[in-house]
Amino acid sequence: MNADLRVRLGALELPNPVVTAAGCAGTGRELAHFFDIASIGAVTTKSVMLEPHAGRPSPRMAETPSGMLSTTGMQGPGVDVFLQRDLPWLLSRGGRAIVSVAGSSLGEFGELARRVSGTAGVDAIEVNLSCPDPETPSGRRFADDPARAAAVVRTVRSHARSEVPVLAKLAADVPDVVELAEACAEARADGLSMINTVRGMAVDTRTLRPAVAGGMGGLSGPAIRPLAVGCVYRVHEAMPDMPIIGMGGVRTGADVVEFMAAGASAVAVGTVNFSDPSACARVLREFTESLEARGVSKASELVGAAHRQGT
Amino acid sequence: MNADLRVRLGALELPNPVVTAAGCAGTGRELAHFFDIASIGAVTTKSVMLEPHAGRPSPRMAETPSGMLSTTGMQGPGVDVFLQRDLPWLLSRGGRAIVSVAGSSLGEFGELARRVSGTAGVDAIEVNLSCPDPETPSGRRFADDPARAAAVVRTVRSHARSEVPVLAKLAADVPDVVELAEACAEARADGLSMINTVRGMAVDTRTLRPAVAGGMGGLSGPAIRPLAVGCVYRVHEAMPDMPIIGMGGVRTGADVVEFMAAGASAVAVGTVNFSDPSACARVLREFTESLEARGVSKASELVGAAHRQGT
Amino acid sequence: MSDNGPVQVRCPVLNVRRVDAYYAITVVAPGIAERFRSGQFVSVAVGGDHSSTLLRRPFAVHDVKPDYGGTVEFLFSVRGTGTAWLAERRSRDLLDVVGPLGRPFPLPRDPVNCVLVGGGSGSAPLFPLAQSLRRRGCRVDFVLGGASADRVFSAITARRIAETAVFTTDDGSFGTRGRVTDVLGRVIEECRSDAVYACGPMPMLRAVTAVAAGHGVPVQVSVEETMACGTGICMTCVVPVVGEDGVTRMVRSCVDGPVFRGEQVRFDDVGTIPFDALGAPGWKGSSAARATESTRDIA
Amino acid sequence: MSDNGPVQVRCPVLNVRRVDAYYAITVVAPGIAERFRSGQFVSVAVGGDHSSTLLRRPFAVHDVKPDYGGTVEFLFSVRGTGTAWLAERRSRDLLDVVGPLGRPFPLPRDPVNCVLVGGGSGSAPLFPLAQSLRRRGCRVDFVLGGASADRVFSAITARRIAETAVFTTDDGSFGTRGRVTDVLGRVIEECRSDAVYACGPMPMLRAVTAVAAGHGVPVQVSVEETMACGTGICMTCVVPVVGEDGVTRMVRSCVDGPVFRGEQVRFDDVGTIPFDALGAPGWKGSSAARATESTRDIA
Ligand SMILES: Cc1cc2nc3c(=O)[nH]c(=O)nc-3n(C[C@H](O)[C@H](O)[C@H](O)COP(=O)(O)OP(=O)(O)OC[C@H]3O[C@@H](n4cnc5c(N)ncnc54)[C@H](O)[C@@H]3O)c2cc1C
Ligand SMILES: Cc1cc2nc3c(=O)[nH]c(=O)nc-3n(C[C@H](O)[C@H](O)[C@H](O)COP(=O)(O)OP(=O)(O)OC[C@H]3O[C@@H](n4cnc5c(N)ncnc54)[C@H](O)[C@@H]3O)c2cc1C
Ligand SMILES: Cc1cc2nc3c(=O)[nH]c(=O)nc-3n(C[C@H](O)[C@H](O)[C@H](O)COP(=O)(O)O)c2cc1C
Ligand SMILES: Cc1cc2nc3c(=O)[nH]c(=O)nc-3n(C[C@H](O)[C@H](O)[C@H](O)COP(=O)(O)O)c2cc1C
Ligand code: FES
Ligand code: FES
Repeated sequence: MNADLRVRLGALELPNPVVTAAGCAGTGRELAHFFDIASIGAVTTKSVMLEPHAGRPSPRMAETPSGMLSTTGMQGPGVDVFLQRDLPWLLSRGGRAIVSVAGSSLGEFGELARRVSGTAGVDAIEVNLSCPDPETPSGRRFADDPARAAAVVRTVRSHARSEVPVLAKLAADVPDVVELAEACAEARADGLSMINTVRGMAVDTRTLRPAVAGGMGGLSGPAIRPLAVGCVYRVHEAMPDMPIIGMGGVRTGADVVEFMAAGASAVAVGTVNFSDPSACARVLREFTESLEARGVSKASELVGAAHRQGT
Repeated sequence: MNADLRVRLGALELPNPVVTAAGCAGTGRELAHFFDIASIGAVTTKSVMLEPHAGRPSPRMAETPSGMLSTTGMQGPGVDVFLQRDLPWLLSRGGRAIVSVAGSSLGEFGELARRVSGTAGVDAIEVNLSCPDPETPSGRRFADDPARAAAVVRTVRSHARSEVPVLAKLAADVPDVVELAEACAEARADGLSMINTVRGMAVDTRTLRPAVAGGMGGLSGPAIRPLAVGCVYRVHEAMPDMPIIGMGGVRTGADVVEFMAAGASAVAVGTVNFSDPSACARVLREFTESLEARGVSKASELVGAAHRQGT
Repeated sequence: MSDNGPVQVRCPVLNVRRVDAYYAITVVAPGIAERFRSGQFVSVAVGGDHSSTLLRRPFAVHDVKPDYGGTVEFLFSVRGTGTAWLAERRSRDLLDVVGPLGRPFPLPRDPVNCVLVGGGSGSAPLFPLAQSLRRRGCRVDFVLGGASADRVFSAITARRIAETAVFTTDDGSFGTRGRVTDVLGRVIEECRSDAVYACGPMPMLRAVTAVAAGHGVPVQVSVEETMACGTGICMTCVVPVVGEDGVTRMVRSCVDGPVFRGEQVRFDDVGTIPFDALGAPGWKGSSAARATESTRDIA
Repeated sequence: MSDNGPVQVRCPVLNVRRVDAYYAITVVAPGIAERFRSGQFVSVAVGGDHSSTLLRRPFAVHDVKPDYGGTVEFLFSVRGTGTAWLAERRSRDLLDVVGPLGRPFPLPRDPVNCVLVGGGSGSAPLFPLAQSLRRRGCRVDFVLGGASADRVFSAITARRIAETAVFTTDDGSFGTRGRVTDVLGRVIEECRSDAVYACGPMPMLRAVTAVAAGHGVPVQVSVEETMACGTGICMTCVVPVVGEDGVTRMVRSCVDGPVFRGEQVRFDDVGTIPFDALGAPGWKGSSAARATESTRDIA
C-alpha cells in the first residue's frame, strides 16, 4: 500500500506533513548533506529580521534532561542577504520555503511581510510572536498579550501578498494559549504554528553560575512535547478548522502521529535536527511505515483523531 | 569535614534541605521501607482535603521523555482520617511534617488551616494553590489569579495558629510567577514552594486516544527542571528574603545544588521517589558529598549563589 | 526498614533466556528471594542511569531459587521501550530491582482443589503459586491461554506440576481454539475445583470471575494496572474494589493488590470512578464509615 | 548528498583503549575516514536511543587508518555523563557518528617549519596534522602541555614524529614545570618556526597567539566552544572573528571553524557580543558591507 501523505494547511498543500522548525535547520543548506531537502514537506527558515543581528553572548546553550536550553537571540544576516543568498539556494534545490519573520515593531513586521511575500517561491510566512515587544516595559513578548499579537498578525496579513498564507507562531508559556490562538485567527491568520521554546533556566553546578548567558533561555526538545501536544489539542478543540503546524520535541514517526491525532495538519522537527541531522528523513520514513502498519491510506485522516470518540 | 546541613525557612529550621514533594511520598509510610524517614529534612504530605475524595478515573498516568503525566485528582481520605491515622504514624517515627492542604473554597481552606495547625507536631502548612477555584468558570485554578491566590493564603494564615508557618505552593504555568509570588507574600505567606506540575498532554499512539483520562494531565519529573529552576531564580531575584522550597525534577545531589544556587533554601524530591524509592536518602548523601568536595562548610551558603557575581 | 517489606537492590543478571515469545531474566537477589511469597511482583528500572524512561516496569515473579543465596526470575514479552531494553541485557549486567511488592495470593488452609487460569505472560505468577499450593497438599489444575502456541506460557512445566493442564489459543495453533473461559467451567466440574486463581488482562479476569461465580467457587484475581511507583505512593494504579463493609474504594493495585477477590473488583467500572465510591460525588459519607476508615490498615 | 560533506554513520567500535588519563575509541567508518582532513572533528551520539542526553559530543579526530576500509580514532577524558558513557563502550558496540565536521587546518604550500602546540586532550588533532605536514616535507616540532604527566598526550608518538618535542606540566611531574607558552618563544627561536598550530582551551590559545604574534609568526588555532549541533544550524557555538574585510562577525566555530587564524579571533571578547560586531548595536552597517555579505560563501 502506498499511503497518500499529502496534507493541507488552508491554501497551502504540502507533499507530506514533516517540516523543519524555525531556527533549527538554517535554510536547509547544512542538512542537505544528510538528506534531500526537497523530500520533506517544507523547510521553515530561521526567523529573519530586517537588519543583521549579532544575537546574544555565549554560552548560548546547555543540555537539560531530554532537552536543551538556548539563547541565540535571533542572530542572522538580515532580510536582504536572506532573500539574495539563502532563499534562492533552497528554492534551487526544489525545497518548499516557509519563511519565518521576526520584527521589533509593527512597522518592521509589515516591511518584512511586503519584502518576503514579494519574492517568488515563498510558500508561506510564519510570524514569530516571541519577539520582545518594545512597547512594553521589561521585554514582554508580543505573544504575551493577545491584542498585541493580533496587531502583528493583522499587519503582516495586510502587507503580505494575499496569496501567501500567514501562519502565527504561538508561545506556550502564556496565560491562555486558546485565547492567543483566537486573537490571531480573528486577525486573519491562515494557520498557527505551536509551540515555541518555553522559558527556563539551568545553573552550571561546577561554576554555580547560570548555564546560559543572561540567565533565562528557551527550553526545547522531547522534554516539552507534552506541553506542545496539550496546546495543539486544546486549540484544535476550540477551533477545529484552523490549520496547525505542531512542534515541540518531535523525535520519531510516532511523535508525528501523536501531534496529528491531537490536531496538527503538519509537524515540525526542531531540536532533534541538532542531535540527528538525518532526523527529518528518518521521521518521515517512520511516519510512512506507521501509516502502512495501521492501514491508514491518507495521512490527513489522522488529523484530530484523538478528539473523536472510539477511534 | 562535616558540613553543617541545617537550613532555615523563616521560623522553620530543618536539619537538612532535602524534603519530599506533596503527593509524591504519601505520608512517608511506604518510603520508610527504604530509608529512615526521620533522616531527611521533612515529609510534605499528599494534599489533604476536608472530605474524602475518590480522585479521577484511570488511566491516571503516562510516561513522557524524562517525565510523566499524571491526574490523580486529589484522591485522599479527608482530613479526619489524615489527622487520626496518617500523621501520627509519621510523627511516631520522628518525621517532620509539612502538611499540604487543598480546598475547594476559602471556607474549606480556613477550616483545614484551623484543624491542621491545631494538631501538635505539624511543622508547617503548605497551601496547594493549584486547586480549581469554583468561583471561576471552566475550572481555573486559584494560582491563575494572583488576587484569588492571595485570598486563599490570607485565609489560611488567619485561621492557622500563628506559630505554624504557611507556605504557598505556586504553579509555573501562570502569566507571571513573580506577580503571583508577590501577591502571596503580601498575604503574609511565610515561604513559597515551587513548582507544581505543568499542564500537558500525551496521545497514546496505539489507541489514538489521550493517554490519561480526561486529556490534560500534570507534567512532572526532570523534564520540567529548567522551568522550575527558572521560577525559583526569578522569584528569588525579586524577593531575596522570601524562603523558597524548590522542586521539579530533582534526581541527584547536584540538582539540589542547582535549586539552592538559584535561590531555594530547601529542595523537594517528587516524581523521582516513584522511580527510585531510596531517592531522598541518596540525594541527601550526594548533596552532602558535593558540599564536602566543594569545601562548603554550611549548606545555607549556597542559597542564591547563582545571583552573586563571580562565585 | 520493616522486616518483610520490599527492598531495593542493584543485582547482577544471572542469565537471559528466550522462551517461545518471551524472555526470562534471572537476577541474583537474596533479599527479594527470601521475602517473596507467590503473587508478588518486582519493579525494574530500565534504560540506565541517564535514561529518558523514568519509570520502573513491574513484572510478576515467575520463579525463586536458592542458588547464589537467592535468585529471582521474571518473564516478559517485548512491548515497548522498557522491555526492548531489558531484552538486550546480558549476564553480569546490573539491574536495579525493587521487590517483593504487592499482596501475595492468599493460600487455602486446607488441601483443596485449585484451578489456576492464566493468559499469555499473565501466567507467570501462577507457577510459584502452584508450587506453594502443592506444598500444602492441594490439587492443582492449569488452564493456560494465549493468542498463539508460542504465547502459551510454559506448557511443559504446567503439565509437570499439575494434575491436569488444558490449553487454549485464539488461533487454534495449540490446544483448544478459543479462550480460557470457554473451557474453565468444564475444568471446574471435572476437577471438582474448590478455588480459582487467575492472572491476565482485565477482560479475561472479569470473564473468569463470572464463570467461577456461576459455579459457586471463590476466585482470586491478579490485576495489571499501569503503575508509576509500585510502592503505594503515587495513586495512579487504582481500581474500584468493594470492601467487606460494602463500601467501594479506589484502592491501589500495587499495595492493596495486585491480588483481589474477584467478586470484589468492580470490573464494569474499571476506568471510571463509580458514583458511589468512597469520596465520589454520590458517596453517602456516614460518620460510621469515616470512623472505620481511620482504623483501616494501610499497607 | 554533497561529495565531501559530512556523513552520518552507525559504526562498529573496533576497540576502546586507556591511554594515561584518556580513553581512545576507534570506530570503523570508511565514509568519514576517506573524507577526513586534519583538524576536522566528529560528533558522537551518547547514551543510546532513549537517552535523556540529547546532544552529540564533539571530538577531534586523532587518527585515521585504512584498516577495514577506513577507521577513525578519537580520544577523550571523562568529564561528565557523555564521556562516562563512552568510556563504557566495548568492541562491536555501535556508535552513531557524524563527520568529518569543520574546516581543516590550512596546510602551507611550501615545506616550512611548523611548531604544533597542544594542551591536554586538545593535543589530539595535532597528530594527524603532523603527519600531513611531514608528507609535505615540513619540519614539525611539538610543544605539549598538561596538568600532570598522565595528561600530556602521546609524548612518545610526538617524539617519534617530530624533530623535537618539548613538554610542560603544571605540577612539574613531567618536562618543564609551567605552561606551553613559557617555552613556546624559545622553541620558535630555536626551531626557526615559520608557522604555529595550536589546540586547547581558549586562554591557552589566546596566550599562544600573543607569543606567535610577538615573534611575527602566523598561527592557526582550533577552538573548543560548546556545540549543540556541530553541523552549522543551531548558532550556539559562535565566536567573534574579524574577517578579511575588517568586520567582526559572530561566526559558527563548528562550520566556519574550529580552525581560525589566531589573530582574527577576538579572544578578549569571547563570551560577549563586541559592540562593533556585524549586527550588534554599535555596528555601522554600510550598504557595501551588506553587499559583501550577500556574496560571502557559507559552509
Ligand atoms: C503487577 C504487574 C505484573 C506484571 N507482570 C508481567 C509479567 O510477568 N510479564 C510481562 O510480560 N508483563 C508483565 N506486566 C506488564 C509489564 O509491566 C509491561 O509489559 C511493561 O511495563 C511494558 O513496558 P514497556 O516499556 O516495554 O512498554 P511501554 O508501552 O513503552 O511502556 C510505557 C509505560 O506504560 C506501562 N505499561 C505498558 N504496558 C503495561 C501493562 N500491560 N501493564 C502495566 N503497565 C504497562 C509501562 O510500565 C510504562 O510505564 C505486569 C504489570 C503489572 C502491573
Ligand atoms: C571541536 C571540538 C573538539 C573536541 N575534541 C575533544 C577531544 O578530542 N577530546 C576530548 O576529550 N574533548 C574534546 N572536546 C570536548 C568534548 O566535546 C567534551 O569533553 C565533551 O563534550 C564532554 O561531554 P560530557 O557529556 O562528558 O560532559 P558534560 O559536562 O556532561 O556535557 C554537557 C554539555 O556540555 C558540552 N561540553 C562539556 N564540556 C565541553 C567542552 N570542553 N567543549 C565543548 N563542549 C563541552 C557537552 O558537549 C554537552 O553538550 C572537543 C570539543 C569541541 C567543541
Ligand atoms: C536554537 C534554537 C533556535 C530557534 N530559533 C527560532 C527562530 O528563529 N524562530 C522561531 O520561531 N522559533 C525558533 N526556535 C523554536 C523552534 O522553532 C521550535 O518552536 C521549538 O524549539 C520547539 O520545537 P523542538 O522541541 O522540536 O525544538 C528555535 C529553537 C532553538 C532550539
Ligand atoms: C502523582 C503526583 C501527585 C501529586 N500530588 C500533589 C498534591 O497532592 N499536592 C501538591 O501540591 N502537589 C502535588 N504534586 C506535585 C508535586 O508535589 C511537585 O510539585 C511536582 O510534581 C514537581 O516536582 P517533581 O518533578 O519532582 O515531581 C503531585 C505530583 C505528582 C506527579
Ligand atoms: S503504582 Fe503508585 S500507588 Fe500504585
Ligand atoms: S554547533 Fe550548531 S551552529 Fe555550531
